[in-house]
Amino acid sequence: MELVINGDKLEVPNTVETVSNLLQHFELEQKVVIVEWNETILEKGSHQETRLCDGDKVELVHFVGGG
Amino acid sequence: MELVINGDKLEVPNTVETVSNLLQHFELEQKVVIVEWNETILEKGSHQETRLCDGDKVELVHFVGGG
Amino acid sequence: MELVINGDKLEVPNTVETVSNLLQHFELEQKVVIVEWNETILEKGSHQETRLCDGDKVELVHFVGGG
Amino acid sequence: MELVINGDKLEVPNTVETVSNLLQHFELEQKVVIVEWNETILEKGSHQETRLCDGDKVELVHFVGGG
Amino acid sequence: MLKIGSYEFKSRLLLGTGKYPNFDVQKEAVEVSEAEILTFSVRRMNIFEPSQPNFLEKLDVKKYILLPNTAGAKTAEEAVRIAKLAKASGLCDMVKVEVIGCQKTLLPDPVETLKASEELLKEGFTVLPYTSDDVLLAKRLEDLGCHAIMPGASPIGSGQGIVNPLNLSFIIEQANVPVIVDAGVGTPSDAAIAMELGADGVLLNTAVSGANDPVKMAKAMKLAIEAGRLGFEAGRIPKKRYATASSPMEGMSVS
Amino acid sequence: MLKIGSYEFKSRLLLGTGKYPNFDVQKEAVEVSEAEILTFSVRRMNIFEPSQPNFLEKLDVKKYILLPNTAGAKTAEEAVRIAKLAKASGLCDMVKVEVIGCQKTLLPDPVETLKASEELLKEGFTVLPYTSDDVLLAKRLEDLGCHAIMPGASPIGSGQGIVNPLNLSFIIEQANVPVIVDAGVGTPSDAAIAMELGADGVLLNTAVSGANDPVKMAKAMKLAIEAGRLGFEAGRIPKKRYATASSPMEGMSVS
Amino acid sequence: MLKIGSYEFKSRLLLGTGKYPNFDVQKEAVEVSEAEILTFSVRRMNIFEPSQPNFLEKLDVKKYILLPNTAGAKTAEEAVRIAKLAKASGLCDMVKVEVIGCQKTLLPDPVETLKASEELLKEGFTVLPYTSDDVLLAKRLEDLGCHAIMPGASPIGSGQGIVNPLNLSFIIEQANVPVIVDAGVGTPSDAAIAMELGADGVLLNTAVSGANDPVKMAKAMKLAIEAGRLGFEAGRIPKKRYATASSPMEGMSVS
Amino acid sequence: MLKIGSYEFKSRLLLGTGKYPNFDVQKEAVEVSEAEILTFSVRRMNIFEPSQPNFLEKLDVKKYILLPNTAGAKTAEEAVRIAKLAKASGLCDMVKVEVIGCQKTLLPDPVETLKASEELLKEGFTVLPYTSDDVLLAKRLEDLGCHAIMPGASPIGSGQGIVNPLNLSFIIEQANVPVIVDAGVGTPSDAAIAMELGADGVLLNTAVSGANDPVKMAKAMKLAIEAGRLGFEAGRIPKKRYATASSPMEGMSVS
Repeated sequence: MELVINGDKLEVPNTVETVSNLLQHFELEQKVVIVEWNETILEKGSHQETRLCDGDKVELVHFVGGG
Repeated sequence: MELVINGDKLEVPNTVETVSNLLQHFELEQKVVIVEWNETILEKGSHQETRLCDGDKVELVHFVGGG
Repeated sequence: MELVINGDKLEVPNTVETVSNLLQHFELEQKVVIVEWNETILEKGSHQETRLCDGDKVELVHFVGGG
Repeated sequence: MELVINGDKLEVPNTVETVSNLLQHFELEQKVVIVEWNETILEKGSHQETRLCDGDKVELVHFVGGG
Repeated sequence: MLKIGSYEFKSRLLLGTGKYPNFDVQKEAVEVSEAEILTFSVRRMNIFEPSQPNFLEKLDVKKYILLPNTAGAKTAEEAVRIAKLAKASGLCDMVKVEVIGCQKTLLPDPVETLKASEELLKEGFTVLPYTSDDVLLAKRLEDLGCHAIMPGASPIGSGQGIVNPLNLSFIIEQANVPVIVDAGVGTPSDAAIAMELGADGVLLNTAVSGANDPVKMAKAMKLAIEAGRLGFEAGRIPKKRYATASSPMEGMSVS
Repeated sequence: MLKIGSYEFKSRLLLGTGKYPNFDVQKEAVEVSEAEILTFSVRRMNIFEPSQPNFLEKLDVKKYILLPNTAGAKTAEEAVRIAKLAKASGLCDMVKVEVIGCQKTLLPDPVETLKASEELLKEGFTVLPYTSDDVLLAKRLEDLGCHAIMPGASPIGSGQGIVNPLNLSFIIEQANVPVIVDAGVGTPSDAAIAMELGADGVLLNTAVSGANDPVKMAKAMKLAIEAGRLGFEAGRIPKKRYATASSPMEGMSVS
Repeated sequence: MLKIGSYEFKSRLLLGTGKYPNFDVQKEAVEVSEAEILTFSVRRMNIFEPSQPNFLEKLDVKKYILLPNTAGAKTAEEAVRIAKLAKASGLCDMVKVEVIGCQKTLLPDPVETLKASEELLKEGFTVLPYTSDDVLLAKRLEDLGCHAIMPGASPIGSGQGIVNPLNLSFIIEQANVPVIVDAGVGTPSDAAIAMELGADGVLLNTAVSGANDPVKMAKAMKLAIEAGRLGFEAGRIPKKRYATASSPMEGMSVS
Repeated sequence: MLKIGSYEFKSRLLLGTGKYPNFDVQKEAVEVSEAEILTFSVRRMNIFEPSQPNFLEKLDVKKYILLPNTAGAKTAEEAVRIAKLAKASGLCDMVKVEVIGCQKTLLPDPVETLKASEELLKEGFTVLPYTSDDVLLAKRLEDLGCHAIMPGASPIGSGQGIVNPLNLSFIIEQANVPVIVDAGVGTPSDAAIAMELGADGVLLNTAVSGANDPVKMAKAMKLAIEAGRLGFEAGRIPKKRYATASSPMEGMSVS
């Protein structure tokens, strides 16, 4: 399945069916990461149930140093 | 006829039929004076033709020192 | 005996024979007090042996608040 | 004859007998120039009569731009 | 030349007409200042004293451009009405937009100032808004199409001078229309500093009308603004922490 | 009128003659400045280039009062010698006492300055010492009989302007002879500030000679000093924390 | 106690987390500063380096209140999105609204800042807008319901300190919510001045992270902010033009 | 560590003892300040009220170094006498040379200050002269052998703070002995600025004793001086005209 992640097209294995799977896939499940899925910002709770489809737009953002 | 001039009720003689008459009545015809008649700002040219009715609201304003 | 103390003429009893006596007389022996005797500044040690004569000029000064 | 002019030893022809001659020699007679001769500052008037001897120290100074 | 909208001016001093000790002093101060733009306010007449003198009557109006302000307005709506009243006099089409948001500091309200300026530009006025020294607000006023930007140097009549030269210089740098420093000037040097920052002009009133000798101060301000402008054009020396000799440094010989 | 010793001047600008790009620019700058007093330094001639031009020759010396400085002196003795050399030219009897104590800041040495001034006063010179803004030092120089006091605004040629207006105003308050602010001026507004403090004059050099356009800056300085003086005489408005309306505060009626 | 919305803080220093030489120095600086509020930015992850360390992981997040900023936003819409992303982390509900209108000065856009603040207040955020020192703009932000106002002292990272103490004091006087001076602080004395003006807190980043010794500067800022606050509460002596003796003035007798 | 002559101090705050509301407040302020050096004046006793309390008696004198001043002296001779009287108490061998030349500004007389310092150094005192910020005068005092230089920030008790940071920094740069900024400090930030300039200490009195809450202000001054010193050691960021982002500048993607 192909997703657009942070602006880049990326092929992910079919085992990646949900946002949770996606975070596991990138080994981000332990990190503070915020997910925007097709322009909808997801609460942590909904990662599990959010199913990904081919062509979905996903933004993965986090906190960085800033003033 | 009674007019409201600059917020005050004022009785003016019946000879005062137009805005021009009003300015003459107050000896203002030689002065720089701007007339607002019932919330309509009048160009100089229309003073003559603007007929006053009982209860009309008239504002007579001018330039004063300011910064 | 008459002394000039801090600019004022003062009569002191004849029992006042030394600078030490003078300090005792004014109950200053426990205080931080510096003595200038006839324009000579006295070390603490010499209060005892410094004998006063009629007309001697004595300045008694101390520390006060200052910046 | 050898003179020390502005710190440098200089040979001048024997025709140079006075300070005036010296200024002529260097074509300075039309200039604003001040002469110090053996540590004595000379008034303009005395240039003529001041005779130079071998080894004399002469300073020739003038006005330059300054603030 | 100072160009505002379709107007051109030799003088870079804009003079207010408020609070002079009397008309004769004011008349002389105005003349001495060589100002070409005079500000006025618009107020109700006292119709029962028509003989009451008015400064405007003392002036050869043809010699000056009148710049009415909207002082007294607390909202864009009030400001627009005052501007229209002024224009109806047939004497002017310029307006100083002044919408005050605080009676203690007499500082302008940014939102109402933007609104009033936009409306008056639509109506075809030549619009000079009095604004704070907020740099982005000045940008937005320029983007609306304002014909000049008039940031305050410090509160009106306070005489505190140029409190924030940094913001003024940012506004001047970014501007493509004239920047006229308005309000707060107290001394000739204040006016000169504004001009040295690159301002295109200075608008002042109390500094002259409130001086012990308004006529002399009017002259002083005229000269200071010329001096500041020339200084800006002449290009100042850089500031250095240490000294640089103006006289040749090699010492005199000690014989 | 500025009176120094037996001299009287219409201009309150004293101009230095160092470091101009060329003699023509300098000549024009001097004329435009309308300065009546010009400072010079005294140095050894280069006797091997008599044809070497000298600015003095370009000037109608009768039109100006020459104020030689003792720059280069590190001691009173050196300063006195330089002053005497200058006087021997027969062109001047005024001297700017300048005894530098630090080559980095070019700030004056108080003790040597006092000594040199005292000696030169004995010798009958008209003495104008360049001094720091030490208030009591200025007092002592005046008590010696100096004909004017010239406190620095900031280091020579630094263009930092008036670093300590407080001390300058104390010196001006206490002085019974002219106080001429010397050194550090960078901009017209700096010069105006000095005059607004009540100074009797300003001496500057680098601010003009080092400007991108020295002639234009000379004009600017002339105007700024006049503006500052007029402003001082006119009496500025008091500084206030809050605003004071210049326009009548009663708002327009909202119909 | 500093109260912002429903939060209470002992410390009045808000510390940014950008641009430290390394995480260890940063961690120590944060601890030494005793700050309770830390600002962060929100950015895309680099998903190909999950192992890439992140400062947040080094912190005991329970000990701090996170204040994400909306840096990077040029419009209210972008700012609102960034704020919502930050909140979706479940770690914070406070936001520093930062909508930059100029990339050179990094000064905030007043109109977009008002819009973003209004929207985020509707969404239930605790809103702290970074704003200019425009007094009426601060008033409008407070009237919207902002939980604190954060006027800049000078441009972000410029280290110019408190350029306009007058406007800051006006903002502080009028405010009924905390005023936190944000941006431009360079030195401990800058921070102390802000607090002496009556500010409720200071937000700074570069002054610490960019110092030669960030840990030492963090300590210095902590102390300076406490000192400034105490000084404000203690009530300073009035400024006087002349001196007032601290020692008894009657001189010693000259024998 | 602050080293003056043979003494070493942890605290960089020197506190005056004049004009406190009462001894209890003073005692607490002194303790809170953690000052190790206290200044005093020397005056005639009132021998007819021996019971009259004296602050010194309230102190554990062993815990403090006493620094008597020569306030009241108008000449070197008077200053030397006062210093000798103080030393004869057996409590101290340090002295603050203070020879006032003007009763209005309480500024020091440079010539008498030099003379008194020279004489007292001969007599074996540890000499700390109160001086103006004249850079070369400070140099001469150091060359005499003074153990510290104490330039004023502004007139005694005026609370005007650091009027001339430039001269102070020149004095600090050139000095090989401690420089203690004395007089004029009004606020904690004033004290911090002095320390950030690189001063070795600050001497103040009225700023604390004249505050509404002297104890709180004493604490504030202690913290401010520590903050300023740390800031000086930590190395401030450079001042920049424009901004430098503390947050990463690449914006968020606008989806």
